[in-house]
Amino acid sequence: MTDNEQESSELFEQKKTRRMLSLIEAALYVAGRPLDLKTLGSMINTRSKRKIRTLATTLMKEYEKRDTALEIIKVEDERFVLQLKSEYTPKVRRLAIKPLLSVGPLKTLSYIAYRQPVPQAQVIDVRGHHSYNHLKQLEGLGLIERERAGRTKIIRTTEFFADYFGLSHDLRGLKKQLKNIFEELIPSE
Amino acid sequence: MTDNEQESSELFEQKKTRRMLSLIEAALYVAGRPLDLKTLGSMINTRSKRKIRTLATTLMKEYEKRDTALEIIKVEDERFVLQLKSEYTPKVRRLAIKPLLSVGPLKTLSYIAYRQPVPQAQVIDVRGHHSYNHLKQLEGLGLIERERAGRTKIIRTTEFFADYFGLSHDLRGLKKQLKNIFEELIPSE
Amino acid sequence: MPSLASKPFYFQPPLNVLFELHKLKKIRPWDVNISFLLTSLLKEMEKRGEVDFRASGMALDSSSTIYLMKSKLLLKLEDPPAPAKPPPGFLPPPLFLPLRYELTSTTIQHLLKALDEVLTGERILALKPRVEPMLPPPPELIPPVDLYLMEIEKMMEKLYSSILQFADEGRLITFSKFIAGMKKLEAVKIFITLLFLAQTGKVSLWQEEENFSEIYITLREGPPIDG
Repeated sequence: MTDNEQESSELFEQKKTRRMLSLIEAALYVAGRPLDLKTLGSMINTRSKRKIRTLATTLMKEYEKRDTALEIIKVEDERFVLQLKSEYTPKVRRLAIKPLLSVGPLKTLSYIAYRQPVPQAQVIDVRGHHSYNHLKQLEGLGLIERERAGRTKIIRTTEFFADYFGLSHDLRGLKKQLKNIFEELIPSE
Repeated sequence: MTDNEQESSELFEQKKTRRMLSLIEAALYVAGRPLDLKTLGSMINTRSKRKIRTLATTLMKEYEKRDTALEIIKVEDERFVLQLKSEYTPKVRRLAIKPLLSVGPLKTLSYIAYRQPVPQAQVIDVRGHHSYNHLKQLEGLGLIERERAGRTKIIRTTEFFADYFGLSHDLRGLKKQLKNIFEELIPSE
Repeated sequence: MPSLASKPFYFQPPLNVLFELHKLKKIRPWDVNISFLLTSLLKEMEKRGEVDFRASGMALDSSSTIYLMKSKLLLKLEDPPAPAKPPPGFLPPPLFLPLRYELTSTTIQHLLKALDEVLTGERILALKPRVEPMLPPPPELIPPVDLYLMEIEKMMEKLYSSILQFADEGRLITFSKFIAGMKKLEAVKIFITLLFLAQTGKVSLWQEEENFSEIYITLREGPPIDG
């Protein structure tokens, strides 16, 4: 191979990689949810997990280096998601297309996630009567599920909830992760 | 000013600009629709159109240089939009799985778009009593607006509606477009 | 007004509740611990060596009033304040959902397909006779029929052309806006002519179902919506 050939072949490889990175970025942007290696692989016609992992990680690091408002993070089960860095959320919340949950329902959600599986009566007791509406809203969004148990209902968060926050699907793992998040949110006295 | 002071002041300015660019990026990302200079300005607490224009253009050029799947472009009326480059859409379209609206509210919306400005009573008449809920939902999503006219309400679609479906902001133009596409799609008997 | 310092010690809170009778009207009887107040008063008197029977008498009188207030409340079955709830344990802060843009799957094709179905529904609806009778029986105000019929064609024509002028935006006209500023009789005449116009099918009229307030006029012919 001559130097020229070598050079143009490298350039070709570079372009190919760039194109694959862009396809992964496009997929993450459009989906708005964590995507697994298989789905990402189907975008670039490969089944090599190693290859997809390398590409996704490269993209993640590129975003990190760029230091802008967006980030790519890796969540449970080797899935990747593109999202807004949380520090920008309060400023731009109002521009989101879909109406976002207000603080009340988010507090109820947070309580359920932390105490689950939790009887509905306990949630209402702690969060007040207005939280009946929160429960409806949260259920409508697929973030919690209510299961009849005799005369009461037991509430827990869904897998969709775990995915949304990039948390474990395993209850113990999820609670541990939540605890860490809460500790970060409220510095202990 | 000493060299050191000069340097740290420059660094401070740089950081401030970076932060403002990120806020604009955050707004464009979350909105997913074209935003005007005023809205962008409200993110960074400025009314100087010149300043906002410069920042948005800088961000646009940064995206251009990066050469990824996303782009920022300037559209009609000096608005900016962050979007997927169209060449990537066919590849990743299937990852968009959630409809904007379910069938019922979509029907109500389509009727409003076609007959607007239309009295609420007429919409309810044609779409049935359950459409009171559709109207609430559509208003919540920012797709329609209701204006009191005496004792009734007149409904029309919003600019966001036009942006979402890629239609004109001008009512006559919008209706013409709708009619044309409609006739193309569903030839009348 | 004498300063606080010149007043006897029992005019200072919390003892003053027993001596300033007007204060009794403003308190919640359940908030007053009578036994504590009386014991404090006695101790303070002993400490100061000031024994004032008038004050003691007044304190006794006020105490019995407060007791009476408490028992009246009980008779009214008003609950004494509930014991404070035990603290609910750790209440986590709200979890803000991460913001992610998501392309929705609804396209303009979906919108127009929905429109097709709605318009079909609308046509079927138009074919059905309206349940609510829109047209009230002709009032007595109409002049003799023969004369009126001679004029009616002209009036209809005139009205129709002014409706066309009025309707520069779309095909919908609000009746109240159309007759704004007219005298009552004139408005009634317009309305009657309008009924005739509706009968010929040049316009259609309808009214809100909820409160039968506003009447709307829609052009059946005339300028198309899109100019």
